[in-house]
Amino acid sequence: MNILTLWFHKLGSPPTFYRIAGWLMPWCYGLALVTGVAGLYGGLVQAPADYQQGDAYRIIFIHVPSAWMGLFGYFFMAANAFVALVWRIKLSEVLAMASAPAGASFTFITLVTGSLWGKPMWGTWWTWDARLTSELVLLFLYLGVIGLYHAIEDRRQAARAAGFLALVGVVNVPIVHFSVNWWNTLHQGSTVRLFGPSSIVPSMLWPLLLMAIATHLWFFGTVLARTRTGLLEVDGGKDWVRRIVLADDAGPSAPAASERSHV
Amino acid sequence: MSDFLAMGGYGGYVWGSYAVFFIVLAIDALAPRAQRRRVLSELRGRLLRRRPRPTQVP
Amino acid sequence: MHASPDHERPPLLEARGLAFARNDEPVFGPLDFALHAGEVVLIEGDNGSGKTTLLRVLSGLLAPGEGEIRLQGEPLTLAAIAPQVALLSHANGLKPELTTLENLRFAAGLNGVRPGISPPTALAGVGLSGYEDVPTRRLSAGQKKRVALARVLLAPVALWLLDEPYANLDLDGINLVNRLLENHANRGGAALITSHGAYAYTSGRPRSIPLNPNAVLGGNSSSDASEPAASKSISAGAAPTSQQERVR
Amino acid sequence: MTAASTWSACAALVRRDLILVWRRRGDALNPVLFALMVIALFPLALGPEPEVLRRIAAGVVFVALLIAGLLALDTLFRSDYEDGSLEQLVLSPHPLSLLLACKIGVHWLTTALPLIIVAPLLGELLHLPAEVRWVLVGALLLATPLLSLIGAVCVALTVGMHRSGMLLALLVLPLYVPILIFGAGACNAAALALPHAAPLLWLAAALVVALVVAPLACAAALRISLS
Repeated sequence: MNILTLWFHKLGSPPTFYRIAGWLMPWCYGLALVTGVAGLYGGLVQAPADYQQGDAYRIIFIHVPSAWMGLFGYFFMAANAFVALVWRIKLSEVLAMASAPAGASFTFITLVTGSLWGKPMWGTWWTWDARLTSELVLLFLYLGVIGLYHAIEDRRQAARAAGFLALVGVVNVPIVHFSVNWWNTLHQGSTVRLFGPSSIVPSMLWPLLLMAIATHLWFFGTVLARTRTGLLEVDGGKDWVRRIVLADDAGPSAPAASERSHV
Repeated sequence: MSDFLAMGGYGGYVWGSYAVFFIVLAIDALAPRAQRRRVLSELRGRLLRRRPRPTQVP
Repeated sequence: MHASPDHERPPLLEARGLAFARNDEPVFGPLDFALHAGEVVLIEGDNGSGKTTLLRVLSGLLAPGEGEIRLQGEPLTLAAIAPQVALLSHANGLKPELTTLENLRFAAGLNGVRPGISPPTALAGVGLSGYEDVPTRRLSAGQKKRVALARVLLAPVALWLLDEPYANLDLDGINLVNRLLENHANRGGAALITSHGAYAYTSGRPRSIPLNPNAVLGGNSSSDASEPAASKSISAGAAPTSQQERVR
Repeated sequence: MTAASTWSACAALVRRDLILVWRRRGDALNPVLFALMVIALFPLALGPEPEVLRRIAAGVVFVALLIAGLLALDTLFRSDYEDGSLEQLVLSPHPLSLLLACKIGVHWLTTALPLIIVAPLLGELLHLPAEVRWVLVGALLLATPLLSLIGAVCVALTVGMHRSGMLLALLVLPLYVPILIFGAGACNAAALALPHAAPLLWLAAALVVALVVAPLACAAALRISLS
C-alpha cells in the first residue's frame, strides 16, 4: 500500500476522523466568522448602492452564496453517498447524512431571501421561473433524504437508503431546471433575470467572494460537528466511543477536561 | 446610521433577509450540539445497561 | 441414512467468526459452526437472542457484519446462496387470496421443483390433501404453516433454514416436521431450525453451546470473554434419528 | 433437481399478480374513482364556464391521474412485504430486477391503464378540446410507465415502514416534476396549436432509460430496505 492510500485509510477510520474533525471544527467556525464579518462589512458598508436596484441588491451577498452552498451541499452529499454505497465506507455514509441538514438550511435561506429580494424588485414574492422552481425541488429532495434517514431505525441502513435517494435525486435537479426552462418558453412572459446586463463591479465582487468562502467554511463546520455525532452513533459499541462516553460521563460539570481528553 | 438601517427604503427586506440568514445558520450550528448531548446520554445508558451483567450473573 | 455426517467433503454450510450488529449493538456472534449434509441442527435461544436474524443472515437476506459464510467451501454471495436455500420465516410468504395449490404452483414456478414431487403431492405430503382449492386465508394458523412447509419441501435445494417450524402445530404436525426433516437429511440435505425448545427436544440433553462468544459444532472462536451470554445458546442435535426420538 | 427458467418464473409472477388483482377487483377501480372525484371538484371550485375549464383541462387531468397513481403506488410492495412473499422473491434464484420489472408492469397495467382509458372521458367533463384528446392519451401512455418505474424505486426505499404515505409523497413528487411538466406541457402546446412532438420525444427517451435503469435501482433499493 502506498503512502497516499495508507493515509486515506487512516483518515477514513472513525476514531481518527473524529479527532481530526474535533480539531478542525473550531477553525472552520472561526475563519467563517472572520471572513463573514469582513464580507458583510464590504457588502453592507463599503459597496455602493446599485444604480438600478438601490440598496435592495445587498441581499445577494447572502442569497447568492447560499444558493451556491445549496447546490454544493447536494453534490457533496451525493458524492459521499456514492462512495458509501460502492465501497461501503462508514465515514462516507456519515458525512453524506451530515451534509443534508446544512445543505437544506442553505437552500431554505436561498428561497426566503430570494423571495424577500423579489418582492421589491419584481413586485411579487414568487415566480415560477426555472431557477426558483429547481431551488424548491432541491429543498424537497433534501427534505426527502432527511425524512427517509430519520424514518429508519438502524443508522447504517438509514444512511444507505437515504444516500441512495440522494443519488436518484442528483440527476433530477438539472432535468427540472431544463424542463422548467422549456415550459417557460411555452408560456412566455414571466422569465426574469437575476442580474441585469451590467457586469458586477469589483467593489461588489470581493464581498461576494468573501461571503462564499465564509459559507463554505460554515458548511464544513456544521458538517464536521454532525459527522462527529454520527460517528459516535454508528460506532456505538466500539472501545474508542466507550472511552469518550465515559470521559464525558465524568464531567458535564467540567466540560473543558472532558473535551481535552477526547479531542 | 439611520440611513444605513433604512437601506434606501428597502430596510425591511434587506434586514429581514439577513435575520433569516443568521437565525437559520445559528440553528444549523446549534442543532448538532443538542444532538451530540442526546447521543452521548443514550450511549451512556447503553453502557450502564450492559455493565452490571458480568458482575451479577455468575 | 447417514448416521454420522460425511466429514470428508467440505461442509454444506460453514460460518467463521460470523457476527451481526444493529446500530453497533451485537445481535449475535461471533459464531463458528459447520453444517454437513445429513445433519439437522437446532438453534436454541430466548426471545430476542438473534435466532431469526441468524437465519436471515445465513439465507443471504442480511449482510453479515463480520465474519464469513461458506457454502460447500465457497465464500457466500447472494447470487450463490439463493438457489441453494429454502427459508421458512415468521411470515409464511403465502397469499391469503390464493388457494393452497395456487400458492404452491407459484412457488414451483419461481424456484423450480425437486424431482419426483409436484405441488399436489407436496400438499398431500404435509397432510393437506383435499384442501387444494381452499383459499389460504380460510386455513388455520397451523394449516398455513403446513402449506409453507410444503413450499419448502418443493424447493430443489439442499439447505433448509426453518424459523420456528413447530410454532402453531399440533402434536401430529410436530411429528410431521420431524419426519420431513428426517427424509430431507436422508436425501443428503441439511437443515438449521430454531425453536423455543418447547416441542423439540422435550427429553434428552442436546449439546448446548453458548451462541456468544463461543462456537458451535466443533468450531472454536478466539473472541474475548468479556461478555458471557447468559441467556443465549445454540444447541446442536447430532443426527436426525436421535432428534426424532427426543421429540417423541 | 430442476431449476425453473427465469422466463417461467416471470410468467408465474405475472400470473399470480394478475390473479390477485382479479380476486381483489373491488379495489382495482379505486384510482379511477379517486381521479373522477378530483376532476369533479374543479368545476365546482372554479365555476362552470367552459372557457376557464378548457384552459386548465389537460393539466388538471394530468395532476389528478398523477395523484391517483401516487395513492396506488403504496400497494405495489405493501402486501408482499407483509406476508413475506417479498423475501421469497429476493431469495429466488432469478435476477431480482427482472422479477420487479414484472411486478411494476402488472401494477402499471392494473392501475395506470384504466386511468388512461378513462382520461378522454375525464377530459370531456372539463371540455378538453378535441384536438388535444389524443395528445393527452399519448402523453399519458409515455408518462405513466415512467411514474410507475420511478415511483417503484421510492416505494422500495420505504417498504418496511408502517406509515410511509406522506414520506413516500415527499420522496416521489420532486422526481415527478419534470414528467408532469413535459406531459402536461405537450398537451398545452397542442391546445395552443404549437409543436408538441419535442416534449413527447423527451418523455419517450426518459422512458427507455428508465425501463433499463429503474428495475435495477428498485432491486438495489429493496435490498437496502430489507436489510
